[in-house]
Amino acid sequence: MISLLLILIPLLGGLITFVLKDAKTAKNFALAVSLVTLAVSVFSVSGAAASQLQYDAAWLPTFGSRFTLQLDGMGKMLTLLTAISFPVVFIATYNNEYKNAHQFFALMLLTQTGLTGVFAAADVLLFYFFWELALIPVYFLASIWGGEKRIQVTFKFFVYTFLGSLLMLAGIVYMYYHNPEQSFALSSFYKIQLTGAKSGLVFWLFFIAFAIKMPVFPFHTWQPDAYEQSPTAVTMILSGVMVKMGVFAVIRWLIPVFPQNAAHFSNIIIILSVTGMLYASFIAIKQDDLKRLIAYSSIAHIGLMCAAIFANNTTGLNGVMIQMFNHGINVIGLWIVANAIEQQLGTRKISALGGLAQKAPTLAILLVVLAFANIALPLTNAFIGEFLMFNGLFTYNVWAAAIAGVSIILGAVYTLNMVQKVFYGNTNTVTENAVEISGNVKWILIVLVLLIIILGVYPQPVFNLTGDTIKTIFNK
Amino acid sequence: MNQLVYLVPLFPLLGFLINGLGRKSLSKSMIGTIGSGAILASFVVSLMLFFQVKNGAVATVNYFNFINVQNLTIPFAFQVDQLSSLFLLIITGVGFLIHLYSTAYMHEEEPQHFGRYFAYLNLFVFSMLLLVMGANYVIMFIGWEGVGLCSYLLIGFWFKNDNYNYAAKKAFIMNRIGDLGFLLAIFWIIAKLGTVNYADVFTNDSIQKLSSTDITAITILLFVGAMGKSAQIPLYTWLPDAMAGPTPVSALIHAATMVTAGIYMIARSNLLYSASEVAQNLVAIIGLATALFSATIALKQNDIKKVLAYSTVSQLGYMFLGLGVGAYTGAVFHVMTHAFFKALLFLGAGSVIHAMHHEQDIRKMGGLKKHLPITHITFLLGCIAISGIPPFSGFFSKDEILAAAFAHNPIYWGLGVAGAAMTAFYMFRLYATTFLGTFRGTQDQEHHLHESPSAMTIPLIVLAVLSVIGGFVGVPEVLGGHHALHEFLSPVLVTEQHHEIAHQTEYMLMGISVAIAAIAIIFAINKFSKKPDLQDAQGLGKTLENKWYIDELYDAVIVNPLNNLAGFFKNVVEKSGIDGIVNGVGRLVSYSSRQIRLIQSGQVGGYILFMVMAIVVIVLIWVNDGFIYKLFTK
Amino acid sequence: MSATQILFWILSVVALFSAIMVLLSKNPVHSVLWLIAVFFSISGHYILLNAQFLAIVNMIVYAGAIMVLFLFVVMLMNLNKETEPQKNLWLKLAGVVSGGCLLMILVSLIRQASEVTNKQVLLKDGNIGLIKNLGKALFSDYVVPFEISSVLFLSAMIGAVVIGKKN
Amino acid sequence: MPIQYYIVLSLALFCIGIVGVLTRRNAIIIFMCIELMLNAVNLLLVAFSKMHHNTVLAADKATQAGIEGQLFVFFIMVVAAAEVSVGLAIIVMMFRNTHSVDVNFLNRLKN
Amino acid sequence: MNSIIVSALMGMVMMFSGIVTNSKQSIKNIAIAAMAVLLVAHLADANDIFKININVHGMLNFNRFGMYFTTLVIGATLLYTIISGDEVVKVGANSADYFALIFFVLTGVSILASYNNLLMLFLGIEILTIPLFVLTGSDKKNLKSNEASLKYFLMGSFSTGIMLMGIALYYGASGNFNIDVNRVANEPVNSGILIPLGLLLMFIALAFKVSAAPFHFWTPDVYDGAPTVFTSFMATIVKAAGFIAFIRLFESRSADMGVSWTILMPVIIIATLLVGNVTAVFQQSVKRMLAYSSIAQAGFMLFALVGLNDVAKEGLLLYTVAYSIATIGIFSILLKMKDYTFEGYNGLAKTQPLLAFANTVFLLSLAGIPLTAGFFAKYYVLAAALKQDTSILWLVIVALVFAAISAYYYFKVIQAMYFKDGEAAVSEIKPSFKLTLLLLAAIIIIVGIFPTVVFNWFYF
Repeated sequence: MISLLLILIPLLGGLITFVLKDAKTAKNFALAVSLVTLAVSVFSVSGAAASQLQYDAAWLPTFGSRFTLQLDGMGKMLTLLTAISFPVVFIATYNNEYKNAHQFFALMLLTQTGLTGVFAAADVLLFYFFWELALIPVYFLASIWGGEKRIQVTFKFFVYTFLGSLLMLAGIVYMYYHNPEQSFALSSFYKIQLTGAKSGLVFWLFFIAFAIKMPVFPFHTWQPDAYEQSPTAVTMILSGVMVKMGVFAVIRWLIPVFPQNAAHFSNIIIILSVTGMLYASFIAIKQDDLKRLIAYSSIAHIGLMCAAIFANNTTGLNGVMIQMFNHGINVIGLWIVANAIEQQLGTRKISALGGLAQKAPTLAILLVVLAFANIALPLTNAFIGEFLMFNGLFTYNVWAAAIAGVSIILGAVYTLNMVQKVFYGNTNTVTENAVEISGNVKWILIVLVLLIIILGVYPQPVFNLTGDTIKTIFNK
Repeated sequence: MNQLVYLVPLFPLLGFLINGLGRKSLSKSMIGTIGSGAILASFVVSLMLFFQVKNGAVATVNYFNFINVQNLTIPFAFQVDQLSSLFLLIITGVGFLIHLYSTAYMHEEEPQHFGRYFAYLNLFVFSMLLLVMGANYVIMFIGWEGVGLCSYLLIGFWFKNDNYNYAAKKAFIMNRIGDLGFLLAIFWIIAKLGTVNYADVFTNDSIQKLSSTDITAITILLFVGAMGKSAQIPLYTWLPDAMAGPTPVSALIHAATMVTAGIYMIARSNLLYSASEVAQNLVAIIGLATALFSATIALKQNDIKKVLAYSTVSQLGYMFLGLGVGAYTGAVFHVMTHAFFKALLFLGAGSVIHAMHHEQDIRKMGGLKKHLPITHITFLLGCIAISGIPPFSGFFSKDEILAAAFAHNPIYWGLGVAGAAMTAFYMFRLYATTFLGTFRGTQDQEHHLHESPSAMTIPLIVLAVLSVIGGFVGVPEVLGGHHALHEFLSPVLVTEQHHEIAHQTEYMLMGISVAIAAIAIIFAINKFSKKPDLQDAQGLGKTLENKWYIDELYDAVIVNPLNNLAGFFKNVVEKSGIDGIVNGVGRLVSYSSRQIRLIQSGQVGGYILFMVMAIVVIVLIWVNDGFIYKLFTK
Repeated sequence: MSATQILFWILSVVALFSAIMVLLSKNPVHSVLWLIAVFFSISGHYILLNAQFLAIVNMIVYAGAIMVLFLFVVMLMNLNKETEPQKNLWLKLAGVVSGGCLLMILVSLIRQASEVTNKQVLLKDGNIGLIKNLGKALFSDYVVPFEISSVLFLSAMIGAVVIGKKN
Repeated sequence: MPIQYYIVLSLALFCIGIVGVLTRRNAIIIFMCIELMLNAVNLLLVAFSKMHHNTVLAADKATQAGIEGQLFVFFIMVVAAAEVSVGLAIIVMMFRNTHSVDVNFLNRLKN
Repeated sequence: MNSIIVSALMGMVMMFSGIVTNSKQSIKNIAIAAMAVLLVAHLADANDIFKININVHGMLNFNRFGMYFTTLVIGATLLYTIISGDEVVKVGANSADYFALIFFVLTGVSILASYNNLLMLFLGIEILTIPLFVLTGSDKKNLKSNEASLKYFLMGSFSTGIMLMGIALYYGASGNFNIDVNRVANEPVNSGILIPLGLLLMFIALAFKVSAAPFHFWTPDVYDGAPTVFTSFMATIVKAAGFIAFIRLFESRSADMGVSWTILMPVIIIATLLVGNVTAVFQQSVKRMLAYSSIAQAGFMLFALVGLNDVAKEGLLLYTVAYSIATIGIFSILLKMKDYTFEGYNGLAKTQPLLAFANTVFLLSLAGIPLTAGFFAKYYVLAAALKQDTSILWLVIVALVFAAISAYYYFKVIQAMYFKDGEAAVSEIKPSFKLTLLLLAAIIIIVGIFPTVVFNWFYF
């Protein structure tokens, strides 16, 4: 029931928001809805019984598909991340003005519905449904409220991911007809023993769908453009939560369903991921656009997650789990900073900025923490994840870990470059009149920074939360 | 004892939080008091711990599980034993003096930045304490990166200056290169042993579980980490640049404490290193090379802090030489004495700079002797100490290393002595140019020359005393001592397998090194007190002044190619390559769209012709039960 | 060779020749006339096959009504050969070649079909082509399609009216 | 007569019709060629009808086998008549508007 | 049988109503009423409440699938009449006749949904197409309409000739015209050459009717040239009827075509998808884009023929609903637009948010996005093919790649409506129109979430 609530609240909230004509009301209403969802989500993580987290109803009886929701540890964690992200985004961008605000917030809430559904679905067809449901509102959000080149860019993004999910659909149908139970249920999918040459193809069908979403090199080119052109609130959701869909899906729907193939192809995928990490880091070094820089940095981080998943050991997977959550927090924080700068100064060009630390010291401090979290400094949350992921990768292959490790250095290069050029140095004509960030942004950033530190020092709650998922996967 | 342990890092952490959060509301004196007080409190606790350790109480305290997943448990634990308690004393002790010094040195800063400064400084001490106290490699790594962060923050403390920011960034990134090695070493240990706790790793059982390749790889990777943090070839170039930070910072971080983290790490892992000859040799060679190489650069530097910086690099090289030849105690001993005299020298230099209104070029100083008497005396003592003149502290520690080097390989010793001679030479070049002779600065500067306030001179005096007498904790047997330090550290350090050197030989070695140092000192004072070397250097000198053009070399060989590679990725591979393919698919579709639609010519005749041809083809496909199909299948 | 066989060959040759002439005639009126000749020869075939009813219907409906309609239209439009310029030679060639190919393939296929090897068409025997038998079948088994074809006519009628009416 | 003769004959007529459709530009002639194709089919159907009739005839003198074929031909004629009425109406309409029945001029709709 | 008779009768009613009244509005209302009567009559038949019993002598065979299909088609036509009736009567003076022709087309559809004899197939197709020739050319002053009509007529007759040759060959081997729809599918018979060759020619003719490549050439020109309101009718209801005829014939006969079926279908499908999707990309006019899109959709429907199993039939039913309703909706909006190019839609979301929203739902459905009926339609037909033979996976993948391409041109409309600035010129919109549009959109979404409602009705 709880899991159903998590989907229903934003869905109904979103539909209602469509009707609210007043921008202010819509904004506040959406915020309230997201806060209620957060409360439910917190309850689901902290106090809900397992039975409350399940929901099962008939959906397509002749077809072996049921409306089954189920929140295991990973699901709880990611729904929590989703539930946290939305209020955070709403508050942080509270001062942004949108035309047709009610539509904006309604679509945002619908996105939340889709995202939560993806994380909660225990039926592959239902999963596919939510997978697409999460995409459509984002497409509209980015295309209506985005930047100059939004139409082409978001369309590229859309078609790219749509193509991926269509491929996955082919895989799903194929799997269904190889499922002796004629069912789409997660549990019965886990029982399928697919062998032969075709199973490799089907594996890739799924993987490419997820790889595009994550995105893994070389399927990533939609991402920097999409992040750049989307309105920041959408970018936050895209990079904070949505890319986790891909990672999540690999863990939930790929590895346990195709264990042999996953092991067989892990080499190729890890090579791709590691190449992607370095490649994206190098490009990030050369970026002059704040948003694109964060985008490429995100690609590098996701590459590590992907590699660690396919390293196929518990340590790496634990790292991925916690990193999914932490990367979400961190990257949203970075976007908030980027948004604060763009809203105030009207530019995202790193070379045009400088000296903000004098004008906005609080922002500078918060950014520095975020930046160091981005490069996984110990005692920030990202360290835990990256440490475990590199460790997992190391167990898989020493060289893979060593080469991937270079991205640690490159990460420091581009992150510190950014910090230096934006915040340090002297002010210039652009930044002369900069002022400190507003209260809502400040406080939300402080909350994020506290989360970063707390989880960096004491990550155990997340491990405890996701332990059962890992057990399921490795005991299979 | 267990109850006390957490207090050591807690005080600086509290100091950091209070100063950091209250930097705008607290007064400067308040900030200074809190900052220094925290470290003092820490020092007091460290002292208590030290004495308990001295009485044999060694403890590992587990607080909580930092990481606890299926196959891996990493506790958040502190270990207080001989090695760490000694380092605790150095860190908090020297740290406190430097804090005290800073209250005066940084007094011109706005309160807000003053608070920031002390917050950073406290955070640094906190990190350093974590590094030293951690009971496993991961906690050490936390501190390890933490000090890197603080170093970054403090080097770039005056963030308006872009050069400083570059220096800060460079320091952090170079450290990161080393950190990668450290991390990989940790992973290697985890992969082989499943634990990172010292208590579990440094046992004979564990060592036996590791193959010789494992040990060599782990130790070399750890050493890569140490190279970064302790500024060894090839990762040393950040340290001289790090002098951009406020001078007390240079004293604390870039001389006394942080840079010795690498020594601490290797000393901590001595059991592993002793099991790998390859790694030991590597450490010794790199250490020696660094010692010599940076000494040559120091010869021609004109920035007071740069000279000291290269001297630091050089001294660190000695420490590594010691580690490499198995003289772990010697290395740790040198860390300690070095902390005293190098902190002293830096603070002295700070005092000079303070007096000279942030002038750092020694060519514009001279004759400061009479204006800054206390600074002068203490500085001189420091110079003597570093030059290895008995009975100053530097003599004992350096001699112990050199003796071990001789036992290991006489050539090491020979080169080491040559380095020591250079050390003596450039230190006294510095001393002579700065304090002797006549003043070469502006009138205005001369007018304002004054001795520093007592908050600055007291630390100088304390450190000078320590520099003078610090060596007596490790008087070697040959000189009639019983080497208290060695005894103290023996539970944690492998006993050095000295090839016993005959006492005569040892006397001779000491004699030679002291003599050479003395000659160098005298030569330097003579040469530079009257007519300092003010001209632009020529030939080799110019090369030395420009640090062998190593920075330029790195730029040309590593930085620029990588930069170009990044540019190539961004502008060519990404745009035309990958994105080009993606967009190309789109363009291909619209191109084929334009072409295919031409078939739709509008002519009925054409349409029907196509249809008839299609019928012909389809029938052909079908003929003979699909001969084309068979063609494909057979 | 019996008389029927001779007749068959004559009718076949006439039919084919007239059909080709339909294509070759420059003047549409001639084409129509040649087509009528084809229909007549086909009717002759029907008679040979003892399908008298169809032969008569073919002559009345096709050759009589439909072709006259065609002739009217052609006359009405006053089309002569000048109005039709020559088609592109290559296109013509392509048309002939593909038509020829189709013929070749179909003939070569069907000639060897087992269903029709050694099957004979007895020309005189059987009375299914008589109007009585056809009528019986048409109003018993085939009454549904018969009725339904009235709908077809209705729609054709409406169509002709809709299209042809001036408004 | 062997049935093959009829098959070849009607296929030949059918293909001549096709060639006519392909080579002529006058809509009316094209339409006529289509009628030619239909007649070829008719001929074939009648021939098959007789063939089937003959196969059964030996066993059953009163058989009506094969009558379907001839009825089908009847329906084809019916349909053809209907089609002609509509088709000619369309051609006339076209001619009224463009004063041409040349299909090559039908190229407003393309691509 | 009810539907055949009643629709023919209603056709005549419409004919005479043209004599009785001249009011276009009342003609339209009569048409709607007549359509409703037809629907009720057919439902009565389908539910065994009232049946006109005629001995059909095996000419027709009414099975559940065919009956249900007819229900859907009549229902879709009713919706079509309601939403586009106003436009039908605007086309020309003979509005009553247009409706009559539409009813006759429905007679043809009903026949095609139940034929058991190739004669009925032939008649059904002719009854279906002859009115369409007329409807295509009904805009008599418009040269494009004339041209489309003539092209359609010439090519349609040509394809009829091909089909008749096929029927003749089939007859030559089998001696009758029965197709025996109840025969167990895929039970191969020793069919020699004539039957498969005959079937092949019929296949080609039917492929022409459903506009499968390379027999699709008429489609864009005819759809483009015909009056838009009739394009809507042709592209949906008539096309679906082509498929029912197709599947009815080959459901029991595909095995007779031998191995060639397994090579022929993929070739045709790929060609159709390629031509439809790729050519649509470059179109400037929404109407012509929709013509190509209908070819593309046919490519997907052809998957039902690869499957030829229960899932395929369900898929075809679902496709009929999803595709027909969405296309009717899109065309009804297109009819309100002053400018048929993509630019004509610029900024529609601002001036007519409801239209834009409904249009988006329809377009998403055509693109096969989940939560719309189009998703399950595609899903079922593809699943049917995979169920038949999972080795056909490659073909499914190819099809889905084309589905992704299809998003390009469907989304161009969405982009124009929502993301581009402009003043989309629309003619006057009645509230009832909006209401119907919402109803259509609601159907699309409900079927998109619970596709089984369509079958529950069918099976129970």
